[in-house]
Amino acid sequence: MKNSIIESIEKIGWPRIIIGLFLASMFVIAPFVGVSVGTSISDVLVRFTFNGVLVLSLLPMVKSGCGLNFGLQLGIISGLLGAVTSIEIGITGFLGFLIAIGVSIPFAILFGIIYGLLLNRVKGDEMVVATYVGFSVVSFMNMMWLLLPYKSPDMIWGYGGTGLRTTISVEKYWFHVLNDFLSFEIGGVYVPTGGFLFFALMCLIVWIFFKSKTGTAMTATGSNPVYASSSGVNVNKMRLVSVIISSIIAAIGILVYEQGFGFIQLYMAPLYMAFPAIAALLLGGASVGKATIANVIIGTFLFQGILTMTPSVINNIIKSDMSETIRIIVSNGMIVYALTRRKKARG
Amino acid sequence: MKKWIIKISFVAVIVVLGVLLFFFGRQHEIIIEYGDIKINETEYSIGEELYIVKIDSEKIEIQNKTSKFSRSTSTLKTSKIVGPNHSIEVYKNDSPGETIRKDNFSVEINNNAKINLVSFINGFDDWYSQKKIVYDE
Amino acid sequence: MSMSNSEKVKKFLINNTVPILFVVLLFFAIPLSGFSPEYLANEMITRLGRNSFLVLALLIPVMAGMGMNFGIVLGAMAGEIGLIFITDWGVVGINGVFLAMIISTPIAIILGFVAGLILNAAKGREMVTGFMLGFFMNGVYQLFVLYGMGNIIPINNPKILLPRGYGIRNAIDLVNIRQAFDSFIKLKIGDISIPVFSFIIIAILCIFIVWFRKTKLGQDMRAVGQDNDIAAASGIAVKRTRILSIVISTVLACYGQIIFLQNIGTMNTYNSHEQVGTFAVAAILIGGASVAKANISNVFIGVVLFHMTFIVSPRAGKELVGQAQIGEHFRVFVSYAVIAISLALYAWRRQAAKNREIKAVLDEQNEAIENRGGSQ
Amino acid sequence: MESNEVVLKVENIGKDFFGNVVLKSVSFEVKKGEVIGLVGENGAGKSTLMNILFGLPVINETGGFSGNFFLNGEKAHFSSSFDALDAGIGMVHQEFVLLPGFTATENILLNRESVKDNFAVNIFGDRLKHLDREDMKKRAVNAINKLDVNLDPEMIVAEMPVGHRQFTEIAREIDRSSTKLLILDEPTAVLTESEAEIMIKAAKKLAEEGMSIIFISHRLHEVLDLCDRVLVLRDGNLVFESESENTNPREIAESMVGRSISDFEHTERKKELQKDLLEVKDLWVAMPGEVVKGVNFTVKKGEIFGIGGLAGQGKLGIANGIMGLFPSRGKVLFKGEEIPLNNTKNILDLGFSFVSEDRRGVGLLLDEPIDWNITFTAMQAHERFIVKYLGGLLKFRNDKEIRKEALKYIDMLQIKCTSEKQFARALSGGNQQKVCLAKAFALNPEILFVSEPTRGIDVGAKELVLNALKKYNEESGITIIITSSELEELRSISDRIAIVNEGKIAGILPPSKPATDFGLLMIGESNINGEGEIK
Repeated sequence: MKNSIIESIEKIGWPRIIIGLFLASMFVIAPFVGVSVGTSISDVLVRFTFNGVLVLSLLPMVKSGCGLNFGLQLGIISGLLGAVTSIEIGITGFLGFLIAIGVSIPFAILFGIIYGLLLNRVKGDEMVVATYVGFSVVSFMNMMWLLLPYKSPDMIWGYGGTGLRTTISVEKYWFHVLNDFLSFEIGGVYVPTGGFLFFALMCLIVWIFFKSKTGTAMTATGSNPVYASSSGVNVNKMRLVSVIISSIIAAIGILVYEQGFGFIQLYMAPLYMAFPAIAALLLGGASVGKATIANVIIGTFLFQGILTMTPSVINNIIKSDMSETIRIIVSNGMIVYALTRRKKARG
Repeated sequence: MKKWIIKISFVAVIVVLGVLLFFFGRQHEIIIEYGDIKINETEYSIGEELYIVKIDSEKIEIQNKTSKFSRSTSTLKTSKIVGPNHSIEVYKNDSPGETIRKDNFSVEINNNAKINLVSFINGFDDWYSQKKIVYDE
Repeated sequence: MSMSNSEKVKKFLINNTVPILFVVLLFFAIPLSGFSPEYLANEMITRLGRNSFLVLALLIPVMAGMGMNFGIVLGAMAGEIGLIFITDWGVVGINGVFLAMIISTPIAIILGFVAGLILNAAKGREMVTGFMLGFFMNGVYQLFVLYGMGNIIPINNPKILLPRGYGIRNAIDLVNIRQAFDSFIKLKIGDISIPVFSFIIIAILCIFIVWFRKTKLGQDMRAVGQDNDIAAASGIAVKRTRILSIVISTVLACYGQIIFLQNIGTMNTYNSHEQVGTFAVAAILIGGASVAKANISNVFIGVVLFHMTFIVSPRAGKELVGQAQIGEHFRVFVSYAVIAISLALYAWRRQAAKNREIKAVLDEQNEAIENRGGSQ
Repeated sequence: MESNEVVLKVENIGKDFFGNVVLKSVSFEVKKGEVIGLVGENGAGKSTLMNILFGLPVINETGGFSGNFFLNGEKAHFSSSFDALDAGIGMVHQEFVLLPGFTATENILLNRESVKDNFAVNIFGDRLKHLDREDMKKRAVNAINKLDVNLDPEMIVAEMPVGHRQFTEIAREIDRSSTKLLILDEPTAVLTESEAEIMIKAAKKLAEEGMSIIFISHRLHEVLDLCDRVLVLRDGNLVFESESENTNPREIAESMVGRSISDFEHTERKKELQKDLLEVKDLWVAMPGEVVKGVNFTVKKGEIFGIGGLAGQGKLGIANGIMGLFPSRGKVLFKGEEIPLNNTKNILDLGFSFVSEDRRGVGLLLDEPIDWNITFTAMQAHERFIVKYLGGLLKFRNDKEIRKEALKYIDMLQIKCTSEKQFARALSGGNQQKVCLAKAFALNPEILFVSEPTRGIDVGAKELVLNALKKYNEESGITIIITSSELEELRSISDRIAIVNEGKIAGILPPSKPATDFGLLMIGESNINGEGEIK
């Protein structure tokens, strides 16, 4: 009996057990500390919908062996370009949101190709190179946001100056366009069905893709690149495709995030956006070499759970905002933990 | 065995150095009180003249407020000194050559130094006292 | 087989592409920025005094094959904890700075040891793990400083505590040790002031590094840096050696941060150490260092070029495009981009080396064909 | 100069790895200053014997060894190679154990540098002692002079010609004052002719100064030139021992491979084969450790063509090269037309298939289920097990068909597994090999390359694998090119066997030829007048 418990713990993995218990305990304490469970659950659900897609975007690259995508910012920036252009065009509502996606996809493909070719050149050091490529692109875009010819008054600096504001509200355009769709309330919990449906749709697309021929080849490339190449698979092409898909999903992911959050954040905002998404994926049980859609779902739920619960519950207990510190420790601790797991001995 | 002795002594030297740095680096306040004092019925005061109180190498100017307009009636002046042992020398501004009185004092680690200028000038020996460092809000 | 001059020049150019690029860039940017030479000279000297120590801390892990140690952020945090204590105790001047170093040394050693263990566990991806470890430790640092100090750890000077009674304020004025090193022995030539004492300290560190390279431990590190397995086969304790290289680097970074903050005079407790890793690595890479090979000259050239760009680019940006902000963003972009380029180049060259071996075999075939006069 | 003092005494040492016996009670002696030649096919137990002497952990991890050995009369038992080094045994490996960026001196004295004290030592410990460069140079030059070769002690290893690297490594071993016995494992394999001669001269000089040497090589003329005595190992037994003067390469080769000639049965092929299917002209392959240097052969349709030879001579390079896994050059004609090299996809489409010798590294997806492993290549190369939508725009895995195919092969090859969804990692060596075979058969190939099909699997599985190959060849007539280091296996299944030595084909013989002729080809002594077509 004893070792079967240990076995199951090993299978689930210590981090998920610890964080899971931590989260459960917060839900239990919440009512005693005057935090309404209903609002916190709906808060977690809402945050789940607009972060889930970003975490999902990491999946293809992990499966193809490119490792954790520390350069997620490239996909995010293509999404931002889409969002900003869609607001420039000025069409509101769901159509505006679709236009934003439509505009960001070509950018995502372009950035994805360049980024993928570079990663293929630096096999083995993908993650550290990706980190700084991501930072450089974000700081490069800082200049671009000032120079790009956008005129819409909602976006440029107040008195008719040039260059985009750091945060642009999507209130008038496609705010909560997904979340409010078919949303309903039961027992004080607001359920953003639109957001869930969209996230489920994206997961379905990814799941189906990995059942396709290329998808299978991509999984094999990640599992054993030499095996794949000896079966006639062009390993570099598979890695490139996985980077492009990741960038596209990331672009869509940031758009979903913005419609949920309500603001487009430019300039330095996306600088550290890769880390929470990666931490969530790892929290879901993924490793540097292997990840599944289940990891995405569990991880996002646990991670967002902590982010929403700690400020309300913990702060009430010790009367100070410790949640930011906890978020840093949990998020980065997860990534360091995953990076120190030896890759399974090969053969 | 010889190695261990050297290793421990090296650490000990570092710790001692740290403590010394603490002592000689500690910053204290020095408060100079120059209000008039009364000792068994006789009044003493520094009058209107400008006195220079030289603490180590730092010269502090002390003068009783003459003009009626200045509201501040405080007769205190504070400055910062570093380390335990200090020298004090007082002379009038217009006659720097003649030192009225010269002396030394030392301040403990957790205290500030307090000098009563008038009693110092008049040769009494209760011119120096120490006050525990207290952090005001 | 000595290389002919043209080959030597070619090799020099290849190894120093990045510094040459920056010299050219500055060649245009400096006149554009319109700064006076004296001003620039003065700035360079202060910044050399302020940053060199920190950048030098990167040398030893490179020698031991650990690549760019982004984990020196841990050392910076240890230094800051030291400064917090001496500000609380009111110890000032040179004594205060040295006391801060003494207090923070054990903390830096422990943090360095922990970082060494973690980096050993993440063999092959030390740099990104070091980078993430910096962020993680920042959380632990906040837990310790923002919540620990004041209640668990006695801090009695209210000026540095938060109004709520515990946790250190975000910005601390280090007036009691400001310029303590720099003004200790100050030389003024014309209107350029040279902090002689700081440069003496830096010189001492350089001597230590040169001296260290000659020791057995230094040789072991060079061996481990070349090939872990061969070093282990010869009996060198590889894991211990790597940890020692990280511990030394963390302790040096701790002193470097103290010197840096003493020069600046104020410390923002929670983010003055965040960019330490990136700027130090950017500087040494601009100086021509690579992830596998770095020496003292890379450090000084790098600091000058990096900071010259840092000062000049906002004004140059303003002249060029009419917006100072462009220049600001440009200099941040430059520091990230140079790291990205150098890391990519390093990994690229490593892969190219493997292909060269394969090509060598196939070339052998051509020779065989020539001297055999075509196949049978 | 041989004194009769015995440096090493080996007393019936035996070793088995999980039941399959590798060494059976080997005993011999090595006197001071004596040079012993150790010869044997790979798998004969040479390297295992050396690992035991050198105390490598792999021996203890797999159950230690029986019998014992004595160094200068004392019973020796090493738990790590460091004990062996201290006891005075030095080993020079085939692949160099040298730091490329270090100079010759630094490599020779690695971790034994001469040091001088300084003030910091007694505070921070001995590792802060300074290197004494002059003394190091003296020691290095002294070691090099013992070899009497012109090696610049200050040259960086990366810039050294191959021969000098070899000398650096030997100098490192003999600098250890305690070294009394030096093991040289195939030292001349990577050297040119001239470098080999210098090498042998240096070894002779060392022996004269009292160093005992065990020289492992398959180049018999070198062995006879250098060594005083020759020992031959076969299938774990010491089968031949004699002074160099009174033996010759043929006698050694015979003892090396000479199984009892009778016991292999080879069923004569029923019908005569005529049509040429594959022709290879001047093929070069850059596979590390198995370089192919201009190989020519032709294979007939429906034939089983065997490729044998010692390890590291390039036999494995041929299959890997043609399949495009390693960069290669030369001409390969299939059914008369030339096919482009270095293009695995194209080769697979033409009907080639490959079972790799590196089962776990190349042949399997260890963390994926068996059915994936079996059907993956067929799916990718021939788009089988795919269901197409929108006219082929969207191609998806047909999991049903994949399961069916996997179960077919699990039954056909009797793969023992819990289900077709079990991960390949969990299977035994033999079953993993069957999965690789199934993967190749699933491609319905015209030509099947099989490399080392029976390496590291139990005897039962060996039979089954070989029979499966034979049955597949007879029933569907596919041409099989089987590369193996097991000579017996090749002779029992192949129609013709090519022996590869030093990257070239030394000769092609029918299996009926006596084992000795194969042995001679393997060690490159083909000039000895053996029958059979010797190209």
